[in-house]
Amino acid sequence: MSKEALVEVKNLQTYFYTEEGVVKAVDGVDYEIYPGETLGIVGESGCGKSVTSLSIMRLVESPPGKIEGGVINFQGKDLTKLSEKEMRKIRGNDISMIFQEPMTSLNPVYTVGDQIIEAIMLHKGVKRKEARQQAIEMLQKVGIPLPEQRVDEYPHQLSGGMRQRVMIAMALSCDPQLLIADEPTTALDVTIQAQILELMNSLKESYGMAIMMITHDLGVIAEVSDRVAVMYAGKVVEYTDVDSLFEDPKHPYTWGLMNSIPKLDKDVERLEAIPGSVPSPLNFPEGCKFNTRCPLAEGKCFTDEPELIDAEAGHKVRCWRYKDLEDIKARGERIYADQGVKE
Amino acid sequence: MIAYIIRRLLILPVILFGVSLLIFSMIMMLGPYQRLSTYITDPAQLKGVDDVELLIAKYGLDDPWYQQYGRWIGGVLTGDFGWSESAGAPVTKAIAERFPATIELALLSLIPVILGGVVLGVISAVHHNKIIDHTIRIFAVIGWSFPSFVFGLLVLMIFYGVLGWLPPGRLSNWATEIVRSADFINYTGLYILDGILNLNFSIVLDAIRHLIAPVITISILWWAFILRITRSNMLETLRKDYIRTARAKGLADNIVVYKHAVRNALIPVVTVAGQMVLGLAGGLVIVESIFNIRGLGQFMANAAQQLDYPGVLGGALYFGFLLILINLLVDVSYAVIDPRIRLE
Amino acid sequence: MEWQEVLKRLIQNKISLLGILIILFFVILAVFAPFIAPPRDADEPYMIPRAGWTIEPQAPSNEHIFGTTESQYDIFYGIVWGTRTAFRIGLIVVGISSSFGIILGTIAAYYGGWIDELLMRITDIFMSIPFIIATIVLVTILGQGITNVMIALITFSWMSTARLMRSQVLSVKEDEFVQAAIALGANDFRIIFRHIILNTIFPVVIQASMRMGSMVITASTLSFLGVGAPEGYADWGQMISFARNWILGIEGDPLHYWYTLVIPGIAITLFCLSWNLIGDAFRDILDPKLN
Amino acid sequence: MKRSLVFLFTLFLVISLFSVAGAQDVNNPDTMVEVNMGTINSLDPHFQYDTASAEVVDNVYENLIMFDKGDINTFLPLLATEVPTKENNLIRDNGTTYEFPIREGVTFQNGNPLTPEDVKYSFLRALIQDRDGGPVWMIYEPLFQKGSLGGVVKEVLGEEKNPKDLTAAESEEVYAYLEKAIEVTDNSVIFHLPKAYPPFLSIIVKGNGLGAILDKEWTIAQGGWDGQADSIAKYTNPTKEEDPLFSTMNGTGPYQLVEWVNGEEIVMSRNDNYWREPASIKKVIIKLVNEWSTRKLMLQRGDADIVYVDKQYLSQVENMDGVKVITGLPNIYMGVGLMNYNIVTEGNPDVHSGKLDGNGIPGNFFSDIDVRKGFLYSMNYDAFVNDVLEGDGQQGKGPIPEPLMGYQPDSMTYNFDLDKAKEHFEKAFGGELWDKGFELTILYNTGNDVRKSAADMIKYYVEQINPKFKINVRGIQWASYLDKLIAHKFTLGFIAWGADYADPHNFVVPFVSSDGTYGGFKGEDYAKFAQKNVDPLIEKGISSTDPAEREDIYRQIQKQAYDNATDIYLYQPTAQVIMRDWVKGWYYDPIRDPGQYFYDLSK
Repeated sequence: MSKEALVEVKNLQTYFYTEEGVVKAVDGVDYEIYPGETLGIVGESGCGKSVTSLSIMRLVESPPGKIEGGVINFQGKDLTKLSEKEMRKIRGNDISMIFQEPMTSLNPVYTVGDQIIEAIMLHKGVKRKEARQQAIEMLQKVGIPLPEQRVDEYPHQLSGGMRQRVMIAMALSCDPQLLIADEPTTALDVTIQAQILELMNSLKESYGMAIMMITHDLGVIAEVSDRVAVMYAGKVVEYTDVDSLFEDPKHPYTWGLMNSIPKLDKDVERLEAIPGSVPSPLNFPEGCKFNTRCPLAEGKCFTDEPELIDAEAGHKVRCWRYKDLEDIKARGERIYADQGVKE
Repeated sequence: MIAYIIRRLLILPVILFGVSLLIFSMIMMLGPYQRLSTYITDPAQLKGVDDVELLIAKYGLDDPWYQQYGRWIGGVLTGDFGWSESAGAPVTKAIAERFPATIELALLSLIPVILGGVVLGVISAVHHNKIIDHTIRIFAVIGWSFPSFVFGLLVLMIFYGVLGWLPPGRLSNWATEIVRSADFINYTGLYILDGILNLNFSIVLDAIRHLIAPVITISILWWAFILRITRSNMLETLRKDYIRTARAKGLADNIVVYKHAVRNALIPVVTVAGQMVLGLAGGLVIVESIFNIRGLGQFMANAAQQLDYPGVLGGALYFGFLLILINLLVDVSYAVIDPRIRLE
Repeated sequence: MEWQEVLKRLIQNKISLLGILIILFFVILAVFAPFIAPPRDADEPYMIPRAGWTIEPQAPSNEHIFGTTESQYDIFYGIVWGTRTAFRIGLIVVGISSSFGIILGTIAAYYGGWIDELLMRITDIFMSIPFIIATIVLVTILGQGITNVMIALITFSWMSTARLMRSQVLSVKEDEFVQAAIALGANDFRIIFRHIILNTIFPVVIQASMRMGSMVITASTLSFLGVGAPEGYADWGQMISFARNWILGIEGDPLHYWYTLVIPGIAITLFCLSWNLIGDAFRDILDPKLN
Repeated sequence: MKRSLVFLFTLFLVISLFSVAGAQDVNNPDTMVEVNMGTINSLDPHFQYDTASAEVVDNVYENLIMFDKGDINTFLPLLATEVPTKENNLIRDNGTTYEFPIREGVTFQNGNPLTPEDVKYSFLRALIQDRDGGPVWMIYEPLFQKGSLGGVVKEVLGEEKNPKDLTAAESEEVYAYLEKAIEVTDNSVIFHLPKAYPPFLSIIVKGNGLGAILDKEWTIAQGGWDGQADSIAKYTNPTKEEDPLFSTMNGTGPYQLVEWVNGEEIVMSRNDNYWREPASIKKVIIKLVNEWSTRKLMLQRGDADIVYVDKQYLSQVENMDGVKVITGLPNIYMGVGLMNYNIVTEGNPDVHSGKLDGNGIPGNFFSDIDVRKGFLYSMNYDAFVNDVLEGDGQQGKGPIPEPLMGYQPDSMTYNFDLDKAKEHFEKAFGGELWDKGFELTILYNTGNDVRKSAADMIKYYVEQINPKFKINVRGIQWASYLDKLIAHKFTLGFIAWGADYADPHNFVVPFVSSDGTYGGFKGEDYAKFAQKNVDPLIEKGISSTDPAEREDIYRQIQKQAYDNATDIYLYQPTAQVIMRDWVKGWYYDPIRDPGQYFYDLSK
């Protein structure tokens, strides 16, 4: 794709300075988001995917957090350089965000209306009365029944799904170019998840905005994203479009992730999973950060950190041995131990 | 909510009954001779007594306790709280006379407590672990550790003894003259208020001048208490998702803090108000005796020391009643700021 | 969090370290009192010896480094032995009333139902009388003396712990491990002790350390109002009450008798401060909200 | 927020500075402000029995006669036109009849004229009301040789009966008996005494509320005694709240009550149609402030004209400019260490083992004269007077204080002498006490520093005499102290007696008579001794009308007390008065002290 990127993140580094030491939550992340597309960011919890998004919003708690380096280009501005004041103009206006916990993401002591109106009045500088009208329309758009009535209700009077819709309504109320959705469906039960994703897709179409979809759930990725960045231990380990990722994962980690979810379309007799767990950010290993869990790790992997390289056109991977992985896949072998038999 | 309030109101008499029984039974631990001391306050007064037993009979001091209690409670039910020997007046009158002084003091004390407590609490939470936070907290702990009688005496020593600024009592002589004079109408008994209502501002200033020291002395304890709670709740609230949401909306920090955070943080603070009122009551005893303010605290302390049980009981019931009432108010205001409660 | 961890943090935290040091100082004072300030009458060391019969306080001098109060009670002696009094009151009162509160609170919460209702109403009743007033009445009835003061303080100070404990237990009660224990049919006492109290004790400890100070203050307040320790008993509050009539000094020198107020005042304030500093730090360390 | 707080603060302080300046110059010459301690008990002259109340009564109500500016040996007429004497034959029938011609043209503050009937009514009302613990016993003795209405009832009905239970008929009998004593002729009132009673005039003199004259009509209107014979039961021995005159006044005096805020202040204004020259001070305010520092500052800033100052704080007011400090005023008052000859030992921790075994004392510890003398010699009288009383007082010479009849500056007293004390302790209980030693507890009522100092002294010195002697000093609440006294459980206790009227009789009876207010608590052995050696003397002393003879009798009583070491006559304090130097016309009246008679004062 050769369009002009909407957001361009280059070598982003966000560190947390804690009593125990420096946590490099995000350590040199690069990716772009193009207008109207959906970029999926996937990874286990603690891999730094939420922090990247917060970095874009400049909402990283500081102290202890701090953006140590890198560039975030948005409409020709480097967000990392903007003043807090300029940044506020962008938040909720050009870039807005919805969070994982619809239960706690709304202020319990104000009506949902108030909370949407607040944003509209702030960014569109319209009268309260008109803002209220728009709020009601938004609620309408996100499919909340009887919006005129709901607008005056308090969050605790709404169901989880409803609240997430309210969050979306709030986020879109100033029709932003980028919507960052941080695990928007995780806390919801499956049927609602589908609805919300459905809703987001349709809204994306009608608003022509870009979405940055952060999730640990490949299913979600498959459903909504155009391109995907897989993150591990604060770094992007694989970065490509959604099809080639699922067709031909090039990083052992991605491979592991995929095999750890049972696929319902074809029946597999074995289910594989990645052994061990994400190393503590305080003591990442030398060399490739995945080497503690990677069955292919050897020599070099333990000494030198691999670069994010183009394995194919538009398919980047950060691994010394992705070629060997190709062969293994070709041979139809497995690299991970059994996780149990499934009939 | 309503049901809850009603339940509280139903409990009220039970509690008050319990309170009176508790105090009464304590005082009944004493023999009649000892309780006679309420009426003979000095050995010289034995002069005219040629038969102690007569005196005891006269006040029914050797009747069985339930009879004496019955007499008292019977009176209460007919609105007669008995005669307070320590005040030399009917209990109801004694309390009525002293109530304004105390309420004026208590209400004024709330100002520094709220300002000092809530505001500083918020500030120190917002600047969590910065210098200002630490300074505020150090002062809070010191304030919390300062016995009010030590602090009060220090204030008296410096601001009255050395500087002559903040005198004890409620008013200066010349002001008392005016207040007692016919053309000054005592609407409320709160001198500041009455002064304003009578458009006599020299009275207002004088009253304020006399109130500064006691007010500071009382609040030194409680602003620290409130600050503690405000701060920790504020810290908790500031970590809430909806605060992040508000930021993500692009709201300015002070709006985020003062609109979205404070209101949530204050909910738990409100609930301790009742506890604080009790504490204030205690503080009043000391402060009123140090600064020579003729109020309820002083009255109850005297009554207690003179074993004047109608006095103590009356006072205690009064406080108990007030307390429960205030707790009700607290619950209501609680509901007002927290829709989750209101709409249940 | 483990005890060792907590203690480690207490030492690391500058503020609580300060508190601990002050307390250590007082402990030393208390322990070595007989050597620091040898009593004149070994049978009743707590009675401050009188350095003469005049009423007017004497300024600090070589034989009375802190001076003497009204009626010639040696301030230095009073401070030193008063430390013991303070510790006695603090530890005993807080100890007993807290354990009492823990037991009641736990029972109320664990058994619930009418037991809970009853206990809580009783708590309400005790709580509806202003603390200081209640204690004044009781001490006046029992008569002066530290023991009676302590009895009075205990009688009217267990409620807050009881309430705190109750809420704590109620929250833990539903936890899986407790439910499991109940399911396994462990006996109530064992459950309450092993599984509940041990898991809810920290907030109570914080509260207790905070109350050390306030109890000592209340005791002194009683002495100050003249119903606490008997005249001449080594008690800080009483020494301050001795100062009461002298704080305005003499003609032309308002601070003439400063030492009668300032010295005991510092002692008692420091004592309470140290406990609160520790309690404060304690709370920060253990308060999950703040970590 | 914080800044605004600070600002508010400074603002207040500035304001206060101003108003201090403002407050200073306000103290007008027409008003007299006195600041006292304690509380006013009652405004009913026949009910009140404490100095604070007496002062108010003394300025509003008036008696038949008064002292000449505090000279307790010269009387002047007041509501009577003449002071009864043998010479003017108004005292007749060798001292059993007193006649008082009543002044005409005197009106009460409500306008009613004063009549002899009012006088009679007033005394009868006092006699009938006779509340327990009240002052009325003082006139029962001269008028009926009894101690109270109860005594009269017994006399009349021949049986014990609580006056409150009298039937109408009985009431009339008793009333008739009372009424006989007071007779009204057209313009004078005559008292009939069963036998001569020299102190009679000193009892009903101004300064003693029980002799105050009420307005009959007004008192009845207030709901006081209705003047009927059959209603004694209804009106006798009221509680404070039942007493209709508790908080309202109407006298013939120079001042009238304006407002009484109990426990805080009482305001009186000048009675402009007073039968004498109206007073020069228009308004009198008596404030009651227990906190010394407050009283002190009111004096300092001239807010107060006369202030009560405890001895120990004199040093703080000396050389305060604009302030007059008058000390060394003889106070007719005696502070005494009472020794209980027969201590009730059952359930009495203060006697410890309760036996003569070195771990306690036997009940009859103090009936051994050598024990008593031992204690008397162990008291450091000089140190007590010089240090504790700061020199304002003298060692007591016996039950009778200066300047009453029977007091001699040179009479024998015990002095501080540990060797003599040792001698006597060695002799006590045949030497057994010395070998075994003893332990006892001396109580004092908490808050009374002077008494504590006395007890501490005894402990300090007695324990030096013999290591086996152990004394504990314990303070107890007044309530328990009273209990101990009444239950005969006290061991050695310090108490005091202030004059009700200026006559030695008022001191010897309470201290040394077998059934005196304090004598009565000293136990069997003492009673026996007193009945034999003291009571007869007292009897003679009170029935003789010859001053010389009385003088001699009272000296004998003093000597009895000395020889038998009956009590520790510790100290007779001197009074002091502190006032702004612009107060004029002040003089000392030992009976009224510490109260003031504002009629004679000016600014």
